[in-house]
Amino acid sequence: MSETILEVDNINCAYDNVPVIFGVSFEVKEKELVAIVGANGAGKSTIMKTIAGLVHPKKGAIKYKGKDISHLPANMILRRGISYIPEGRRLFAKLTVVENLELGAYIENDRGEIEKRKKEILKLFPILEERRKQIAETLSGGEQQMLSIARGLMSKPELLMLDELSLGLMPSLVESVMETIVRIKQQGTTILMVEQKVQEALEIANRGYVIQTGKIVQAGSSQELLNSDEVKKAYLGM
Amino acid sequence: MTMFFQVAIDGLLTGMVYALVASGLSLIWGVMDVLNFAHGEFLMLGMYVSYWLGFLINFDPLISWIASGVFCFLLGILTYKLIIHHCLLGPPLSALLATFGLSMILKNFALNRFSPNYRLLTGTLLDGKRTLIGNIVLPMPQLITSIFALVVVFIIYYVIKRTRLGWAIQATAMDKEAAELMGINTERIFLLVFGLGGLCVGVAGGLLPSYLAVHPEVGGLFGLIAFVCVAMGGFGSIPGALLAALLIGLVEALGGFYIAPVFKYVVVFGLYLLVVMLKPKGLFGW
Amino acid sequence: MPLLEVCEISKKFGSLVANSKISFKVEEGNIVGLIGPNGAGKTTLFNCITGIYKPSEGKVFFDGSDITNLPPYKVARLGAVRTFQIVHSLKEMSVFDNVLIGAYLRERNTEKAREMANQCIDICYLTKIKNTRAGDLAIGHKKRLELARALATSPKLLMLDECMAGLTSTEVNESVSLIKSLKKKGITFLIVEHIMEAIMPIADKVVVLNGGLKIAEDHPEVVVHQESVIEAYLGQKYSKKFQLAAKGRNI
Amino acid sequence: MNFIKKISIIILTTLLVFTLVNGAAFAQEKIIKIGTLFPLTGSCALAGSRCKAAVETAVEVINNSHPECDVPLAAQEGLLGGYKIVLVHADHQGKPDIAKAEAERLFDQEGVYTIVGCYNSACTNPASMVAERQEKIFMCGCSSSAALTERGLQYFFRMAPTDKTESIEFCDVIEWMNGTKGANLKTIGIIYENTEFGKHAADEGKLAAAEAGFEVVVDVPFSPGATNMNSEVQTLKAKNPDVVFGACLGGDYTLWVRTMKQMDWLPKMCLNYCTGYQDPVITEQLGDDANYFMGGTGYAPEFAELMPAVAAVEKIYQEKIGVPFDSDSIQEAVATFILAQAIEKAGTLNYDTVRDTLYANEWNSPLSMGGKVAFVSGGQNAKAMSMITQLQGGEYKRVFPTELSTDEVIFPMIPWSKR
Amino acid sequence: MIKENTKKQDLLWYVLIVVLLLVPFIPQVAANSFTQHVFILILLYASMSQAWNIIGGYCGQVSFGHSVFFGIGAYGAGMAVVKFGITPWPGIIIGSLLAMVVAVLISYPCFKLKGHYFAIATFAIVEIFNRLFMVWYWVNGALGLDYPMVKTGWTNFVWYRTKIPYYYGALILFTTIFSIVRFIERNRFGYYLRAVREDQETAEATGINSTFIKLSAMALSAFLASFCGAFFVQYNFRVDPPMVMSLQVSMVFVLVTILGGAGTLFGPLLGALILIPLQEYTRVLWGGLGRGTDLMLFGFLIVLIMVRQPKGIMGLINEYLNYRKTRKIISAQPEINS
Repeated sequence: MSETILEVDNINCAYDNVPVIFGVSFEVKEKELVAIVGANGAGKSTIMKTIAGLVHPKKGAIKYKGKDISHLPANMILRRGISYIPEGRRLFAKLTVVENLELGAYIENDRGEIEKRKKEILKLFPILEERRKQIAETLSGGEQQMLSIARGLMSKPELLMLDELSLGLMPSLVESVMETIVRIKQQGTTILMVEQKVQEALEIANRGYVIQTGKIVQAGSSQELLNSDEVKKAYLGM
Repeated sequence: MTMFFQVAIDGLLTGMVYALVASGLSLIWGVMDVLNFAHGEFLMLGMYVSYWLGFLINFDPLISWIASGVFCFLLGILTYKLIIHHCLLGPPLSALLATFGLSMILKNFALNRFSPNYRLLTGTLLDGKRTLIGNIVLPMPQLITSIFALVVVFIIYYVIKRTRLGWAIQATAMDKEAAELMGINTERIFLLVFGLGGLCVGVAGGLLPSYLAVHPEVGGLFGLIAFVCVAMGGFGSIPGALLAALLIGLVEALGGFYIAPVFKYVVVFGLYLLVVMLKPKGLFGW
Repeated sequence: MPLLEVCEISKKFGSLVANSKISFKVEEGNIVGLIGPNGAGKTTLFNCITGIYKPSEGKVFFDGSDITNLPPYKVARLGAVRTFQIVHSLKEMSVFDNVLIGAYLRERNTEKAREMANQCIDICYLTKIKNTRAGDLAIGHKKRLELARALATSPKLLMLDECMAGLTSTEVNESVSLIKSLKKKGITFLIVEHIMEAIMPIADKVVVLNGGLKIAEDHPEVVVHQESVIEAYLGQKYSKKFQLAAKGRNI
Repeated sequence: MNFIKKISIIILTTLLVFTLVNGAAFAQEKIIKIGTLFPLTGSCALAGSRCKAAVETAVEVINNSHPECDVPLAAQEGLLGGYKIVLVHADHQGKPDIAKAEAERLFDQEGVYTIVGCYNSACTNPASMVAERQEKIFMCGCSSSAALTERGLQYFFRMAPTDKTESIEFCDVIEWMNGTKGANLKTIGIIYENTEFGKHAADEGKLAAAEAGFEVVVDVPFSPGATNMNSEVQTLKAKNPDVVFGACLGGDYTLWVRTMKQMDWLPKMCLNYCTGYQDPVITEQLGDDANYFMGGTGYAPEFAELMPAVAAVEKIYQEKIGVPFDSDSIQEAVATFILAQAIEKAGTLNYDTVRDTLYANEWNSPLSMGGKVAFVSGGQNAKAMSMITQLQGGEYKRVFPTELSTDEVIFPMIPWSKR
Repeated sequence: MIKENTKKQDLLWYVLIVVLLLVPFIPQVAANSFTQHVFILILLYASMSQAWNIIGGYCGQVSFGHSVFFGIGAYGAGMAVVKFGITPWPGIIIGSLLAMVVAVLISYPCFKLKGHYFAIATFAIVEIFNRLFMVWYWVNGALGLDYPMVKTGWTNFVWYRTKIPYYYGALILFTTIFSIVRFIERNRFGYYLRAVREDQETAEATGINSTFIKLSAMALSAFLASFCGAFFVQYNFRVDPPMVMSLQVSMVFVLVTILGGAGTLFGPLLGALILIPLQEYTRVLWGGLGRGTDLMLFGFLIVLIMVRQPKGIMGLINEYLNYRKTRKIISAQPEINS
């Protein structure tokens, strides 16, 4: 298939000396959608934060396009082309929709380029177009989630990392968020996602990893995982 | 009636100086949630810079405010790098205590280097000049300082509200981690904010020696009043700090005149309590 | 007599109407689901019931007494305890201490309160992490901790605000069985939840809100068929799924 | 191990400091240790550092042979046939509790014979009580609160005139002006910093004014270190008293004068208690604006012909601190000299003998105005006096009492617009 | 495990008291009045900071207003001795009760404010009180109250020639306040205090009347602070507003507590143990130079400690303990999910 762009090699992580991740390795190939699934507190978000540079691994390396990025600060990692959409939206609550988007493209200095991207992205999320001047915190939950995805896309990332997008969304919105992800993938962006809704996530992903108490316990194509008995029992509640 | 207006005008002019001192503090406070206890001492050092320039090479405060602004900008940056940066990891109070320690260092450094003498620049361009509107006296040094205060406060407000840098500053204030994920170098933003805070107070310090004596203890009360201005205006709100500073100046002067001079700060602090009782987040607070 | 009776509650924030004349009853020993789109006013309603907000209009009765304008702690002391959607755990304290604080409401004696807290921790499967700092927990554990703390106050009515968000299906099933067993002990539930898999099988009644209005109130299997609910909330795909599931159960 | 490193650094530093302090003992020689206790930091640091330098100057003169100085003990080296004075300095930061603790430390740990201090009356009070309880002598130079010598202490001596004598003198000046110059001064305003010092001065001023039959129309206390004095001056201006009594220190004094200029107001006459007005750098700071103010002055360089002996001593002092004596600091030097003279005369270090000697004699003190020092019960120097001076052309001109005056009072003060 | 810790702490506590009781018998201390003075100050500031710790550390309401209560206690004792010429005890009791009332009156409205707004409000209150006392004629305003010579002994709580009774007085104060806090820490009230500190909304939802908890913590804290103030004035024989009722005085309490570790039982003691000798001995060493060297160094050390260990000395110790604990955990990683 295609090139491997992200390679996580045997990383260990800890918060305040409390270890949470033990020797995790995986890889993401170009134009793929990879899902990481697992139970609560298994360490999925920690892995994402480690890649995004918010947490630094105690051991091991993270390679992006062959270069080690494991100790770069978060703002430098974005400049390499990895955009992370954190859990819980994390919008700039007092700024307007447009200002939030502008900040998404903060690393870009070319005015024209920013305008162009803004247009493209607002086309992808028509609901935001209507609310350009609205303050972010007054948007509804679904709109906020859309805005956070849109903001993440403003930096034109090659690798998009999504953390628990469906959390706290009503069923019909979960549906549309998943559709959006598929659309973004179709435009050629590589996606790495973490999701509690195992079924939904694996339905749209190419491959998946199952993580348990800080270790990867299973890996494979999403079909394989969906059919595996362990996964069914542990995560799908069947 | 003339007396009333005269007192009110004096109060407003004083308020402008408070505004300049407070806006720097407000910026730091709003973005980093750090109470800079050494703010008054920044002012004191800014005044010393301006004084020495005037004393040694005859620079007028009208010029040397640039130097003291730059000096305090650098001082702010240094403070951030050496102290605040490390304290941000701990509970919010640690930064407050560290800056309290810093204020002790700076105050006694000034005492050590410049002796406890109070110093005043004489023969500056604006010295003793004044204009009259009707019967009301407008002293020039205060007037010019007020104009500077307005301009600086306005520039800062504009930068924060209307530029990408300003949005980045606001974003950092709201959610540091998310800002980092936007590619904003939050470290640099913090550095810049602390520098800007220093710059504001440095400009104020640069202009003050034309009518206020410099000595190591001069910053104390200014710092305290700046705290009150910032809290009264609502943390992080520059227009709030401006309005609060003007109010405080006015109330201080009127209260001092119509009640008793000894009560003027009582009135100021009382006003703060009153305002926050009615609006617990200050005049313009979120 | 219903345990909780909400009568024509309205709540306005300036010009924004968050709740408009909402009424429903929760019978003792029942599980009532409160569902609706994000921003439909569910959390506001919770806040009105528990006294965090004062409703603009209307009354709330709990266990026969009027609790409309009581402060939150008095409501809690009467036995109506809630959890929060955005988890407010007491970060610097251990899981055990968190639960202990709940237990202290009914039990002043430290030894007995500790015993009670330990029981609740066991019930909520938190035993292994009981000495962990609450701030270090993963989101799902925090939600369970909220539940344990609420449980420790020996409530009559437990109001859970999205306490299963962020759980995998298996974990959801665990929580569901936990709620069922608590129901058997006589605790009444009012649950806000987006995870229909969880709410549909256990709820005795579902109240659906949209835009601050009550649009439906009925048995869950009835509600999933209502067009207005499907349109506003469930979406076609999900409603089909639940209809199928319901049919499966009926057969 | 990071932790152990950190802890041990902290412990080591504490220990180091501890041992340094306790180990700093002097070898036994023929020395008399004298402690100085002044506010060397804080808001009174300026005055405190000057007082400290004055004591150092006096000790320099006493310990070494300074034939050029025409003061007692200058020619010989040391006291009692070779005893040298060693100074131990301490800083009370303007805080009474620290003053007390430091006084105790000086006596108990450092083993000083006596303490000279403390400038702030509020600090002199508890510190001198420490001395009294231990029955040791306390020499006070310039603390001006009259209450200090009204406590009936046995071992306390003060050189300077009190606020009370100054206030009475102020009223005398006004009466004299009314009588001889037809000044027709009736009303008095008082502006003072709201501290122990200012309050004392103002209270004495009010008493004296009432006794002399003047009306105090306005009484303006202000917080020291103020950012502005607009409302204070406005209040004065509104009541427009004929005479203003001022008790403002350093920075506040300049701010006050500047604010008056800004508001274009002056009383007909302005009389200041020591401090701000008689600071030797005041004319440098305020230029012409300092002129025509008046005040009680115990010493000024312009008094050279009155006190010829000062010049040589002042030279030593000036080398230390860069400014000439002022009436506060010179009193501390006087205190040191008087003490040394008393020890020399008593021929012993026995406290009671020295105390009795101090009381029994009239001391020759070329650094004091009038040249004499003698103590009355309570420890007040009965010969303490000051003159009323007026700043004219940047110089302190003696204007009152008439027998010592050299210049005429310029009355009323020249308004700002005509300067 | 919690019980085990409690036992260890208890033991530490008893050892500490015994050691402190014996301090005056150490020859170095017994012969040296300044060392005695330093020990008295350590105990006094530890007690005072512990009183602050109740509201500032455990309850998380950072008050810079405690010098008001400290001052009221001081004035209570001072007025009794100076104005009424009686023993200070009735003054101390009345002062403490008054401090409690004042605490409730001023903090009830202030508790509406959160975080820094509250802190600044307490700033303002101190300044207001300071300035009012400065002009209040009945309490001698700026002149302050100076003690006359009175008979020494426990009736007047005054000694002139010795400091040992003061030391034991301070020790009684210290032991009492520490015992109170230790008792609170392990009881319902203590847990409620911490709950309010961590999250007021949750606390309310769990049935805690947070306003009542905060007010009672403030009242208790003010009551104890007032005793410390009375002790301070009995020790110094003088009281005036800048001495007992100013922002600077308040800052010391906050400083000591935070430096040691806010919200911990031993934090205030540790803070006082480090800060007070530092302050006193640097002043002794360099204060006489008159160049502010001692204060510069003092400030520098505060900065250093805060930069190196923002959580205070207790943070350092906890870090060390946690480090050992986690080493155990690494070897036995628990299955987090049930």
